[in-house]
Amino acid sequence: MNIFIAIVLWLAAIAAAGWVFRFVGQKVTGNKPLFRDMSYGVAVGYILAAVLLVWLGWSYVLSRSPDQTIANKYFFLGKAVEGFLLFAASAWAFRIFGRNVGSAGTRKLFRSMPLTASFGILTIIIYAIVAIFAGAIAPYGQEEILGAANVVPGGNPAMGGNPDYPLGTDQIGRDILSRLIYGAQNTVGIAFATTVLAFLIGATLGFLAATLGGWLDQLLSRAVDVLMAIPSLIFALLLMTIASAWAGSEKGLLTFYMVVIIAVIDSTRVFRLARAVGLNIVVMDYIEAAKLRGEGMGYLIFREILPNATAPLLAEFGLRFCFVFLTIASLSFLGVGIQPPLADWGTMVRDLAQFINFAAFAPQVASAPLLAASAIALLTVAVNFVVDWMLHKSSGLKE
Amino acid sequence: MAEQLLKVRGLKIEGRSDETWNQIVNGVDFELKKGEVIGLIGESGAGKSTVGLAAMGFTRDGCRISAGEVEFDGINLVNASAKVKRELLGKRIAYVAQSAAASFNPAHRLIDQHTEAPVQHGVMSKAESEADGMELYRKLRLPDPENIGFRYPHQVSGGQLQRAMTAMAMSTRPDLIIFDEPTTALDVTTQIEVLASIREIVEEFDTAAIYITHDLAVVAQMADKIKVLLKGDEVEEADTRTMLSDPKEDYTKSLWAVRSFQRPQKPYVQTGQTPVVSVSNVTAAYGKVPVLHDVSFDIHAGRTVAVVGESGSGKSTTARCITGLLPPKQGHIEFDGEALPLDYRKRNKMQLRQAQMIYQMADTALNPRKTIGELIGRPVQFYMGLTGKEKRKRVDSLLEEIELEPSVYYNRLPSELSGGQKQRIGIARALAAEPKFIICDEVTSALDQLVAEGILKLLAKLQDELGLSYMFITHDLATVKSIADEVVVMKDGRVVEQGPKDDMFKPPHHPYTDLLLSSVPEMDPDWLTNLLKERGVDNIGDAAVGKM
Amino acid sequence: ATGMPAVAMPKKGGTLRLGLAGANSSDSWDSRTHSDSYMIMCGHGAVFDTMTQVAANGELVGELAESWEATSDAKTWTFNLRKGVTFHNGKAFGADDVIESLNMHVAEGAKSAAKPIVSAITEMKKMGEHQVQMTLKAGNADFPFLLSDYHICIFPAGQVEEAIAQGIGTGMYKVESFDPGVRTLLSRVEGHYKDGKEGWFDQIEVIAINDSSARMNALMTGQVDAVNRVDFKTEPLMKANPMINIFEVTGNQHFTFPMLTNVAPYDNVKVRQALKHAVNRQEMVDKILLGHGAVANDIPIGPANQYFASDLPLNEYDPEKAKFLLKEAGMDGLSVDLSASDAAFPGAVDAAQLYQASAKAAGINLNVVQEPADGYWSNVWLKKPWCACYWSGRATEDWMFSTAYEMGVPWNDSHWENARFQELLLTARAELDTEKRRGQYHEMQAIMSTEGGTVIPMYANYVDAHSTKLTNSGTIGNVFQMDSSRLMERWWFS
Amino acid sequence: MASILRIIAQRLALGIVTLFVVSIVIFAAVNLLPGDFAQLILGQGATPEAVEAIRQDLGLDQPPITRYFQWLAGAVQGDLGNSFAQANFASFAGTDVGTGQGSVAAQIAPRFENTMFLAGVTAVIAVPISITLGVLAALYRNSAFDRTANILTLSSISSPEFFLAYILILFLAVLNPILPSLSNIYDGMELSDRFIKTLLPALTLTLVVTAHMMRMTRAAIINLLASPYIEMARLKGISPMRVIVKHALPNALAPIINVIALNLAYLITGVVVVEVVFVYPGIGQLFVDSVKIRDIPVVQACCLIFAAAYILLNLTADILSIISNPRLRHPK
Ligand SMILES: Nc1ncnc2c1ncn2[C@@H]1O[C@H](COP(=O)(O)OP(=O)(O)OP(=O)(O)O)[C@@H](O)[C@H]1O
Ligand SMILES: Nc1ncnc2c1ncn2[C@@H]1O[C@H](COP(=O)(O)OP(=O)(O)OP(=O)(O)O)[C@@H](O)[C@H]1O
Ligand SMILES: [Mg+2]
Ligand SMILES: [Mg+2]
Repeated sequence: MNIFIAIVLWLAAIAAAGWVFRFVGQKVTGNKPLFRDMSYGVAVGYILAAVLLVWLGWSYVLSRSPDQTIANKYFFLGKAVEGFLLFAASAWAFRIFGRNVGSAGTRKLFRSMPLTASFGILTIIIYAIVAIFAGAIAPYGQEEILGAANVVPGGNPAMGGNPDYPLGTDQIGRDILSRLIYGAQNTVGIAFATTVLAFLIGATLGFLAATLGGWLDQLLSRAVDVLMAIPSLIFALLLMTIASAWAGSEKGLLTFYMVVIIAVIDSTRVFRLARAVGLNIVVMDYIEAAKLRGEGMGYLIFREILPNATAPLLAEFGLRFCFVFLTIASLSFLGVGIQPPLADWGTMVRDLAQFINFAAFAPQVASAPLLAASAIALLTVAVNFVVDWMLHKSSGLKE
Repeated sequence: MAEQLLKVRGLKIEGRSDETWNQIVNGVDFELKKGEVIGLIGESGAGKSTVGLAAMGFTRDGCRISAGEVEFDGINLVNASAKVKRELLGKRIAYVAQSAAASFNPAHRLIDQHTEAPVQHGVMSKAESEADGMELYRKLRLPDPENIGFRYPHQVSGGQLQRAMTAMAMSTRPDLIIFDEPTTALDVTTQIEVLASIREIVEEFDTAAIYITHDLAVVAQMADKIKVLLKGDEVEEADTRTMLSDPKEDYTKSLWAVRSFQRPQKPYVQTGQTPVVSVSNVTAAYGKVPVLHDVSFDIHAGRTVAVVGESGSGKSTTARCITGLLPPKQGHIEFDGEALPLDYRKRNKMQLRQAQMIYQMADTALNPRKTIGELIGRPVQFYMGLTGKEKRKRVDSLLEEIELEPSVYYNRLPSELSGGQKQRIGIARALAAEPKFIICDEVTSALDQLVAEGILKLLAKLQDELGLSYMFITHDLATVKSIADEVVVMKDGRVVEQGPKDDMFKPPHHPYTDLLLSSVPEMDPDWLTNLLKERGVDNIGDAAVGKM
Repeated sequence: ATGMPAVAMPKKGGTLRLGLAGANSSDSWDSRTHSDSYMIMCGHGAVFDTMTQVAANGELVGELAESWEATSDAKTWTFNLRKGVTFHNGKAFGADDVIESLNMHVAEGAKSAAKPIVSAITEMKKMGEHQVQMTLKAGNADFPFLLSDYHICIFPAGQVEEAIAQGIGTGMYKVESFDPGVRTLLSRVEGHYKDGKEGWFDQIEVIAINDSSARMNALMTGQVDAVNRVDFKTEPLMKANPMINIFEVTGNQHFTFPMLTNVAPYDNVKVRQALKHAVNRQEMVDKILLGHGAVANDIPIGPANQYFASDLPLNEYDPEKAKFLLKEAGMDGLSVDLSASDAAFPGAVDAAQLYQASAKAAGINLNVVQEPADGYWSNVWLKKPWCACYWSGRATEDWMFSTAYEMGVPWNDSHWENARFQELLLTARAELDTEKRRGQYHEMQAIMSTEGGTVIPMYANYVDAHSTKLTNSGTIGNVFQMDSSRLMERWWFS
Repeated sequence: MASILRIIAQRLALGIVTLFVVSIVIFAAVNLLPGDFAQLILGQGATPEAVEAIRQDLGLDQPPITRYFQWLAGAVQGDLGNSFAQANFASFAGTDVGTGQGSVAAQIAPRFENTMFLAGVTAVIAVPISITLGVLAALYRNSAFDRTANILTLSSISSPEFFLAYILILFLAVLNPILPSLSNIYDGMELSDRFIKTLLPALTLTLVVTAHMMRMTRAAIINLLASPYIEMARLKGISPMRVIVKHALPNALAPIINVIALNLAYLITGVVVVEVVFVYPGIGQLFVDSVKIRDIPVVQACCLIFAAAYILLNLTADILSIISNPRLRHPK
């Protein structure tokens, strides 16, 4: 209970500090508009943010303390702070780079780009490079079983590490760094293919339903209702189990089935969106004009409707990509996803996840699963940042 | 000389686009006394609304006041704190927006929105304000003033909403009201009612007002003095009567002149000639709701038939029947003497090509993701089968025909064009099909008068060159006057009167035609006063009730 | 067994909270269906008793049977039952209960895994209220051992249905509440016949925690007192926690890769031998078991068995020899599929990948097929020509061999048929002379090791963990995990 | 109002058809799965006779179509049948199930209750938080607060659920032992205990669902800020907060309600992973277990519950959207 009392006391202190902050600000600056028009809530917000920042800074200092038990306790916060600063700095540098190099068009693009978006683009580029050149970048093969098993990440021999394997090795002695790098190729590649397929199916049918209406629309919409009423992960699992019986030992075939199954299940969500967006577009006069011209269905959908639906579809693409990604990870864990010995981030996280429990006294060990999970999270966050920005741009809002 | 209520001096406003600040208003000055009305007039984009808002110390997102002063009753609004401004807004200064339908919050009842400002500013209690609101509704001759406030905005007609908005502005008895084109969205007959009630209430409470509009005739009825703006610059300012009778600047003169564009009446059509389009006894319905009843008229080669009528009278529906989008329940449509299939999907390419349509809202009629070249090129390719260089050549010649420089505009997107230019693209797209007949559905209603005039002239020129026939749908009688050969008047889905233009503008009329004609504002400051006298004030309220 | 210094006096009291893997929503008190650790522990480990039990030191002792004797051909066995025992519902225990409980396994349409054991009995005679005589089809020296099987719990005669529904046995603990696959609450029976010898906890809460990291976590955050199946990967880290003790025993549990010896290319003994030499056993023990186990020599008999042949030459990892053998068989560059899933045993997929890597050196192209865990036993095992599998081992050699290597038995997962082996199996079964039996079992193991159709690379230890609040006698049973699944009876709070 | 009732009736009818189709789809899928209940329950110990015996007991030897219609006939009368897993023991003794323990309804009811409890606790935490955050983010759009909230919620929605769960365990149970990491709730537990034990999974799920709802709230409100009526409200001198809460929010309700409904449906149907990590005895685990052993009646019943939850929540959302929109509530 003490902790709750402490929280209450802290909040009270912050509330008081907020008032003082505004009052002093008004007095000192001679009523500058910033302080003059500041509402009380905002003042408290500033104080809250300041307290959090100080706490983070202090945690960071503690995480570097020589006392191992204290340092261990703040290890993750410390690493998070370092990571955040590193990412922010590289995004910033990348934006400066983009503003000065390249064609006039890209330079202009970079000038109006928020830091989050430049971070997203940078991350996506890095992932793409890593995925495409995985073979050249990775120090070892993804299937290569090396002598030393269960090497702790960090490369510090005193803590059970080995400088040859900076991120350690897994249970049977495969280099985690190499597997992470190959994981980009496998996981990202397959997730991307799946998402694209889901969009092809969902968007085409959705626009078709929106344009044609009538019984086709009814039929498709009801079918989608049925599919959506079944929890998607469970349904994917059911179908994958059936598919793996069909595929037998053909690994390639199973991966193909997986792509198709997830794509079909996810395309229902795309369908709904595409249909809704499509319905708003088909009432436009330019669609009517095209119909009156006698245009065919294909032209209407792909040349008239699609270009106007890109913004919402792109936004959905970002989110969908994340979900597909996570679904594949879950399926891989359940033994029906990406087949071993191909490296896959989802499986890696689940395999190593239990080490998190030991964070209190062996944070280096606990960071192993966090690496694969961060690889997933980082990419999805990056994609979403870029999508956010594109949405914002296309919405034409000034703010 | 009474105390000046509002002083605007050297007002400059910038707006941001593409990372740079552009000047929107370049130094505007004016002063306003208590009870005085100033009219701000100018074409679209001239900065009228921006100035109007700045008079409240308010700028839109992305804009800022870069220089100058706005002093309201001794308070400088430019650098007043947000709190001080909030105190004034809605209490001493009120705003009436262009479209009441959009400016009322659809989620709340009228009366709740009415009482919000008085209650929030502590002027009156909710109950007092409600009672006062009913009183105002009664003054503004809204039907059923006791209960109309308990309706939601969508349950009230446009004209009534506009009056409710005026009542809302009066709710705190402000010293200054800004009217931003309060009647532009209304049709002529409704406009009269709203204008009358606004003028009355402003006079009764002796409120100062800024009246913004682009319609000279309207401002003439409302304002004591007029200020003309052009692209953010002040053109001239003068007392209303002086301004009307003796405009100094060329630009002002050209504005005045717009209203006089007119084509001579062509000779009457000989009987026996086959019409290009013949609509006979068409009855149509959306689902079970009947909309058109037994509509018949003919359109002959090289002629323009104007279809007029108030909003909802079935003008657009008639067009939809002709194009085949809404197959009529009864009746038939002939083209060049041959019966057309009623459903457009059953028509062949040739039949589709012959009749083209130009839409009112160029924004929604042009696919925003396609360049001008693609937009015009598509029908060229689709109907004429031209590709590559030939297509480009044809598109270029079409662009020249609508007086746009091909090299400049070929690769632009619709969003990079002005309203008038967009409308021209719509025309070019129709022309690309090389049709015989074009339906123009309110093609000039969304444009301001100078631009509209340009479009009308263009259409007339094309008709002369290509021998096109037009069906010209509009609710603006001035436009009818300038372009039509024949006129069809519609009301409630029926044709109430039709005939050659000159006949239509001469009495005797069908009573409805009469109402329409007499409602078109004229450039005489006394016109409204006289008209009201003539019609008898009470009629206005009744007309409004009838519209519900 | 790694023990700890024996603590002088056990003492009563406390509520034991166990976090166990191996629970299912289909769990019930029907011991015939028990197959995973959760119900095995709650069943014969707490609520029910069996006729005999294997003591912590490996000795066979009586539970509901006090003593037994056999005729010299080991065909007829007489059991003297414990007196004064009552079921939880008050019914007195007697010979009828034994007969009816055993008959449950061979009843019309019965689905018991212990059916082969009971169906070997041709006659059961009630000799008195507390004496039963059983006659077997053929002599079996290990018969009393077989009756310690956890499937063969004793239910009250005439009330079996009720007993299955509510969990009514003669055990040290009675059921307070039972939520299948979620939680079981047990409380000690007062005045039980084991009082003072076993059963020290007042109450036991058995929580189903199938997720291994949740289980370890529960122990580490003190929400349970003991857990089973410690993940080998995290074991060294758990050791570092001073509040936790790991206890580990080497039993007979072994991981196997059976090949169908009637399917090409496994019908060629040279191929089988080549594959046996293509696996690096030590590496598997090191990496899959992380040292928690021992190298096995392709025989299912383990160090916990009486007649374990530890002196046989090891089928060592020797890629050259494997190559040579394949060449002899004319199968250079052999390419085979190995089906695996972690349902076979934890780490099976990893093990298969290790196998793949080591076989590569012998020029064998081993393709690992990851099978879905779902349906693994029905679709892969006994069906795919080569797959991964596990056996928990059996207390006796005969039991093990006759379960999975006797000609024609349903679980002969390598379809292996060897005449000499079969002959020895039958003679050894009825042999009461220990030395003769030792010789016979030795020869059988040698045959299996060289010619058998199953690659058995390793024995896996049972690794469990408990909080330091718990203590035991210092000797831990190795028949099954958690002190031969009798932790609830044998341990106490210090 | 009458029109709302008509819509409800229509949608309910449609919902029943959907349920029917769902049951066919699931039945077909489960039947296509390799292996059946008899083989799986016996596991490694399956002998042909035993398998056959169980199949006969449960009627699994009949063709799937017959079985489906038998099931359907029962389901229509409200009898969801008996769970295979719990039914099979009774037949050993040669009598029928007498305890009621074996009926699907009896098996699912407590699990469903638990799931609803978890979903309820999560909703109570997550919905107000996300709407508040969304409103604040809209009010202070593009401020540091908005950006931080955006980054944090995006990151949390982008991380695997089990990962979030482990992180929370790490910080709230391991490093700072505030909450129990094990959520093994059971019948007859004190409500406060139950709540404390449910808190950690509920917080995990809160992290999962908040981002979606918050971003929708923010977007829906910002979308309206350019509307003339919002400008009008500002010009009436109303405080920014009131403008958002009184003028923008009511008009943005429909999309927000829809997203909330979607997330609530997710909370009921999609939390298997969280249940596993926290050992929470919810319906998701039961479902996965039942699929594993092909316990068709339980699988069917779970799916019907999932689908019904989804349909009902969507229906509720639509009705609420209608009620929140005066245009639809008071047609002209
Ligand atoms: N938020 C803004 N940011 C940048 N430029 C703006 C903004 N709002 C308006 N402008 C520009 O300022 C100019 C004047 O706009 P304003 O709305 O005042 O015109 P107006 O005379 O009221 O026209 P209308 O008759 O169409 O209402 C236009 O060119 C417009 O493009
Ligand atoms: N899609 C539709 N479904 C049902 N009713 C419609 C539809 N479109 C128009 N209406 C109704 O049909 C009547 C005639 O509409 P129409 O669009 O033809 O009017 P209009 O004369 O063109 O008016 P405006 O000047 O406002 O364009 C109106 O009462 C309108 O409400
Ligand atoms: Mg304006
Ligand atoms: Mg119209």
